Amino acid sequence: MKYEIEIDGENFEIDLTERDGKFIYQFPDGERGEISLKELNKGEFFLKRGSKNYHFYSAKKGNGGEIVISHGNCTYEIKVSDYRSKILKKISGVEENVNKVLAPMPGKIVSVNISEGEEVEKNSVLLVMEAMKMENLIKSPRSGKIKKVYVKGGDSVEAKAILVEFFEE
Amino acid sequence: MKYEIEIDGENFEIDLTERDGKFIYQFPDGERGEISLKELNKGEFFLKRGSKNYHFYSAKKGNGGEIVISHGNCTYEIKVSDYRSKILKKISGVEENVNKVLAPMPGKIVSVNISEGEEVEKNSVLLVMEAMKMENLIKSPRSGKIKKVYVKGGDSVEAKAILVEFFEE
Amino acid sequence: MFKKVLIANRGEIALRIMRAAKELKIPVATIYSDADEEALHVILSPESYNIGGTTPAESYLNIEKIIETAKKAGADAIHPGYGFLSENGKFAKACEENGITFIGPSPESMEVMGDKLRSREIAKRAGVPIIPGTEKPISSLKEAKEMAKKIGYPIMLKASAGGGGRGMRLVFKEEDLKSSFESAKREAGGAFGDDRIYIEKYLEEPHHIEIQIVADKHGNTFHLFERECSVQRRHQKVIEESPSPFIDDRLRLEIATNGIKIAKEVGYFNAGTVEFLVDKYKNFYFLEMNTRLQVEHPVTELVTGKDIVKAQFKIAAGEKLDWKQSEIKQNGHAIEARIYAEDVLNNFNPSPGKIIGLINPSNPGTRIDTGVYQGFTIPIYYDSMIAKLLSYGKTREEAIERMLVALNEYRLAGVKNNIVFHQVVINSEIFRKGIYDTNFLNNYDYKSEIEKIREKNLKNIILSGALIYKNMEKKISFEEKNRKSGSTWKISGKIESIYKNSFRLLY
Amino acid sequence: MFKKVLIANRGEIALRIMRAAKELKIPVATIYSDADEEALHVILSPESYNIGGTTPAESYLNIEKIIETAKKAGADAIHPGYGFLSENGKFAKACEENGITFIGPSPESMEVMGDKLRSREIAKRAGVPIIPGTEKPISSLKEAKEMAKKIGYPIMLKASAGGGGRGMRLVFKEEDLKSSFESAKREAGGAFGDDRIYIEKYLEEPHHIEIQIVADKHGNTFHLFERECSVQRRHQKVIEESPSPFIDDRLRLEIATNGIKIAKEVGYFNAGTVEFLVDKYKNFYFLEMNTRLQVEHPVTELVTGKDIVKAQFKIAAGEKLDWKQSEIKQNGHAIEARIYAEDVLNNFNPSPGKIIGLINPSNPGTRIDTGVYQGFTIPIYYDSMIAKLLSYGKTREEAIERMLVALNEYRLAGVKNNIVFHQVVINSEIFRKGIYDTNFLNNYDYKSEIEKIREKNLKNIILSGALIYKNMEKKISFEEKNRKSGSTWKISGKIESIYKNSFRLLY
Repeated sequence: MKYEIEIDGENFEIDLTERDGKFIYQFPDGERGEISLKELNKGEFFLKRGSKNYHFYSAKKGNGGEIVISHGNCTYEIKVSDYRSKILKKISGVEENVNKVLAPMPGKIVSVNISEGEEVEKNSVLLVMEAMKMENLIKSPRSGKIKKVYVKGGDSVEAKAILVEFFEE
Repeated sequence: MKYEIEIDGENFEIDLTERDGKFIYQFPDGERGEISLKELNKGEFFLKRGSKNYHFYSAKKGNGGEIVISHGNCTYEIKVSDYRSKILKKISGVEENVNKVLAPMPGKIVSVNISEGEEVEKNSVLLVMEAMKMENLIKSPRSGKIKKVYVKGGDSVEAKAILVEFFEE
Repeated sequence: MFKKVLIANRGEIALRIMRAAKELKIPVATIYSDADEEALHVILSPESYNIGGTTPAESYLNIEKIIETAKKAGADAIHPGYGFLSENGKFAKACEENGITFIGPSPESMEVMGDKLRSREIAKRAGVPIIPGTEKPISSLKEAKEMAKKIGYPIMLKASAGGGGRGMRLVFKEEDLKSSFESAKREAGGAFGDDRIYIEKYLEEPHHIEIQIVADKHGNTFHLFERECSVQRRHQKVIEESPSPFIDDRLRLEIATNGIKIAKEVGYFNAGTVEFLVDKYKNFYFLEMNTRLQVEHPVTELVTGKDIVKAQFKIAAGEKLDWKQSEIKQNGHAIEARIYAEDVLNNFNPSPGKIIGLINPSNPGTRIDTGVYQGFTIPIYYDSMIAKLLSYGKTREEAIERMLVALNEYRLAGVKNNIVFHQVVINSEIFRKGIYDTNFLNNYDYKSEIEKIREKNLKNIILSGALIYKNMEKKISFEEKNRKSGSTWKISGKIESIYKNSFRLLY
Repeated sequence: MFKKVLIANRGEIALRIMRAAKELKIPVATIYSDADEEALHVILSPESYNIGGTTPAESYLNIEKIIETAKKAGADAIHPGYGFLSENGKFAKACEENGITFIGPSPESMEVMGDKLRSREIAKRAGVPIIPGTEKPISSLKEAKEMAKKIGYPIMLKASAGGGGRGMRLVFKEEDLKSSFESAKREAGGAFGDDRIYIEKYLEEPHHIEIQIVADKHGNTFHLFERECSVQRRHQKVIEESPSPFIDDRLRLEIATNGIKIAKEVGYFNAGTVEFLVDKYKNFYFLEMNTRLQVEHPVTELVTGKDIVKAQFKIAAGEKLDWKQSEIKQNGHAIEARIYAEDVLNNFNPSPGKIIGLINPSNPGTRIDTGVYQGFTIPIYYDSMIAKLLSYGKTREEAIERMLVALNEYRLAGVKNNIVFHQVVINSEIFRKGIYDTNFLNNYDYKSEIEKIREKNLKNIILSGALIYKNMEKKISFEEKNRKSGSTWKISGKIESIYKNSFRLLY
């Protein structure tokens, strides 16, 4: 079966078939081989690709069927599109947040530099957040008019919390 | 509520009551105090008894409602008797194995030194087991007549597997 | 020795101190905020007390609460670690007033050296060279402008009470002075409750080299040689080593001797660190003295074999150190990599969260001082440094190879972290050759090196992702076949259940 | 150096070798049996090959399969570790015949020294004292009786091909000779495929002291001083240290020099260990030479700073060691505690099983070489030693305190283990004073010391048990309230579900 895989926003393809309890993979460049995956502990995996070994961790992220893989101490965000996962996505009804600015990490709002109705430039500073003793500037991902500001100075927010919403373009 | 606790075969008593989300304990010797238990990870616990801290692990053992606690790198086998756990025990129908000799560890049978119908003395060697490169003598827990031998030389057995059964006295 | 010591800190340093106390058979108690109820320094502590709160101000900076807790615990000594109250003269005095030994220097030397401007006076008196800069805090932007013009750009803005890079800004030109001055003040105020800022000349290709001092109350002042701390990001040290590959034995001894001069000038006792900047011409200048245990002290412990924390306890108890300066040697080479929960590719933004996978390296010649465990959720309120990985070797090369092997085997999943960053930086030609200065990371393109590694992993990531989803599919089919009461389930509950029970994924 | 090395071993030693190879930038491949598919040495290895089987004979002793795998992997060198094929001359020859470098000594010196009787001849020739005993293997019980009578009880029965305590029996009186002789033969046959047994005089209050030898192919033979290995249970070492607290510098040097004599007599190259017994009168006798890496080699690495495994690679590659004997020093003190999965209170019976909780200690001055991880199921087929914990200090006392702190913080749950045993033994007066010999554990009542610790824990165990059950109750009530379809569930399934999902207990 063919899988379309989105890794950190880029798309890749892979063919994976099960044969006698083993998996055979084939990449578009023709490379193929045998592969197996074991779950050593909850979320801890051991991938064997031919004679090569890879040890990694994986966790679910959000509700949209996305996962995060931590491999060699690098982190990758992954979505897979195939028949099943398309259904999954439909069911879970993920909403794309193109008009929203989300908190990149949990932390505390130090100051809000914009107000509702204001026109802002791309990369202008919308807010200042503090997390783990460091100040972090939250910059605007685009130019546009602010529809709603969800936070005020002193608020604590979780990662992915909505901070600011733009009017649709 | 009073609990009867059997630790490695010995019985103890403890009174435990919940009050405002906290637990108060009282030992028969009068010692009482506040206590809390957190599960940090599956089977990993953090016990706070007043200002004192204890970190330990616990796991289910067998099917009879017994647990094993690993605390300070000592291992304890525990049964608790109270209203609930008595029901539990009844439901699960644990059988006491007074007439049976069980494998103390997983391993391989090297030799069987007795046969069915034989009379043996207490402490005489019934079998020799090998586990992790060491020979281990399985001695008779009592004198009596052998009813059945469940294993033969070369067999691999799991921990707690029945090795030998005696006729009832 | 002491009846009991209260450790007024958290994380890896609380554990480091706890272990030293245990070795000395001193009973230990720790404190924790509401955010740290399940922290490693609590779990591994025999005794601990909740001091409430979440932010540092509410908890680990709360002098009253901590003194009260020490009394309740029956502690006759407090070890402040580093950060938090470790350089707070008021706290040291409060300890004294309550009959509790503060494991540190006298409140007087702490206050003098804790003030950057007064400490410059001390250095002048001791005949130690200092960096051109303001003699007192700058009160206005106007004054800052004038001063900067006088000593010439680039200049450094620094928090008078500061440390650890907070409230610090490098300014190259006058246009940037206003915003830097304001944000430095704000950050300093937030971090230290003291927003005074001063200005310093910024040196050419400077090296940050510091001398470890250990001095007892009987007038014995020792140096444990230097640490090279020039690998910095956001003005914070990330990699330290000893010996410094930049200086030779003559200069090493000269700087060390100047470090001792400063310590003696203030009658210093306790462990302390005299920091110097050394420019490309090997001129050295006194920068500041940290009157406390330093994050990077293990580097020195590895090369000298001296246990600095145990020495602190002995000094505080009034013992005489039976050391001889001539017997203290730099034996071999040690490197420290600070492990931060942060997003290296995104401006080193902190990345708190739950640690879902952890294997601490345990290779020959390595040491790890860590404050976290698998399953722990790193709180948002405190520093993003969660561990320190150290390597030791007979030679610098051996220490480097051991560090790279250890980093390679380190597993820390669930939060973004800088392990791969360390792999890239330590393996870089500049680091291997030991020819870096404090500008190293501003110029070195670690990002594209990290991208190369990510690129190399790509096929495995694709395969991993596909296999995990394949597994997911199977479980869904299985669930569908086996659940007859499917219609009574809510769809979202179903997905949740598939994730939780079948995929065995954690969040 | 080599193109690729195949590591023909498992567990902690496979990892130790892997790390040395990684430091030297030699690509690594490992092998694994069917029972080791999820072993740590596989997971952390970049490349690995299944050689099938479960028992050692089917897997790690399978010469043909291993040579074939090395060829498949493109390896031009094999490191055998210790145990398994490390002292098998046939294997070394098979490597040679297939153009693969065996990382060890020449097959000839291996065979000579591997045979206890021939190695005694070598010692005689070199002028090194040997223990009175049989010159050749004993063929019958009758012969054993006569010989034993001649040299006088107590005597030791030893496997000719043996090591690690297997096939070894101490016999105090003639009545016990028969059963000991037979079981020693059986155990030797099973473990080594060679059931020849010989007899030796048993010495008074003997110390097991061994000299670490490292020799290159250019005639340079070095000693790395001694290790004291007299703390033994079931004739197996459990605690080792260096320097020995029993001998003085003069004797130390004399024994070391005799070790070098033996190594030179057989033209030995590679790392190797010459074992001596030293009696209460400080007479020393050559015991045997182990022509391989030793389990306890890290003790020596910590005090000398030499990396013995990296030296093995260099020697095998034909490099000349640039060491000087005069520069090799014993610096500080190191102790090793072997961690076994075993039931200390029940005759040290092995205790394989699943590790449900694990925190490896990572204290200053400690090193842990481990072969397991949390979630791993220790197989029944191999040695019960799963890790080695080492401590290092400037003094013996510091090393002891650090070891005790590390043991205290070690967490290893799910299998019975000997950590508490180490805590008791290392904290004993006899060990602290360093006045033990190989009889130590036969006389020391560690059981009642362990019982005292268990007793002290008792109230916490009672509380823990009660709270876990309390939690269990709550969950049952919860489940009962929430399950309307309860009647369709089988009772056993219900209990299972409560355990699995609510109590979150593992097995």
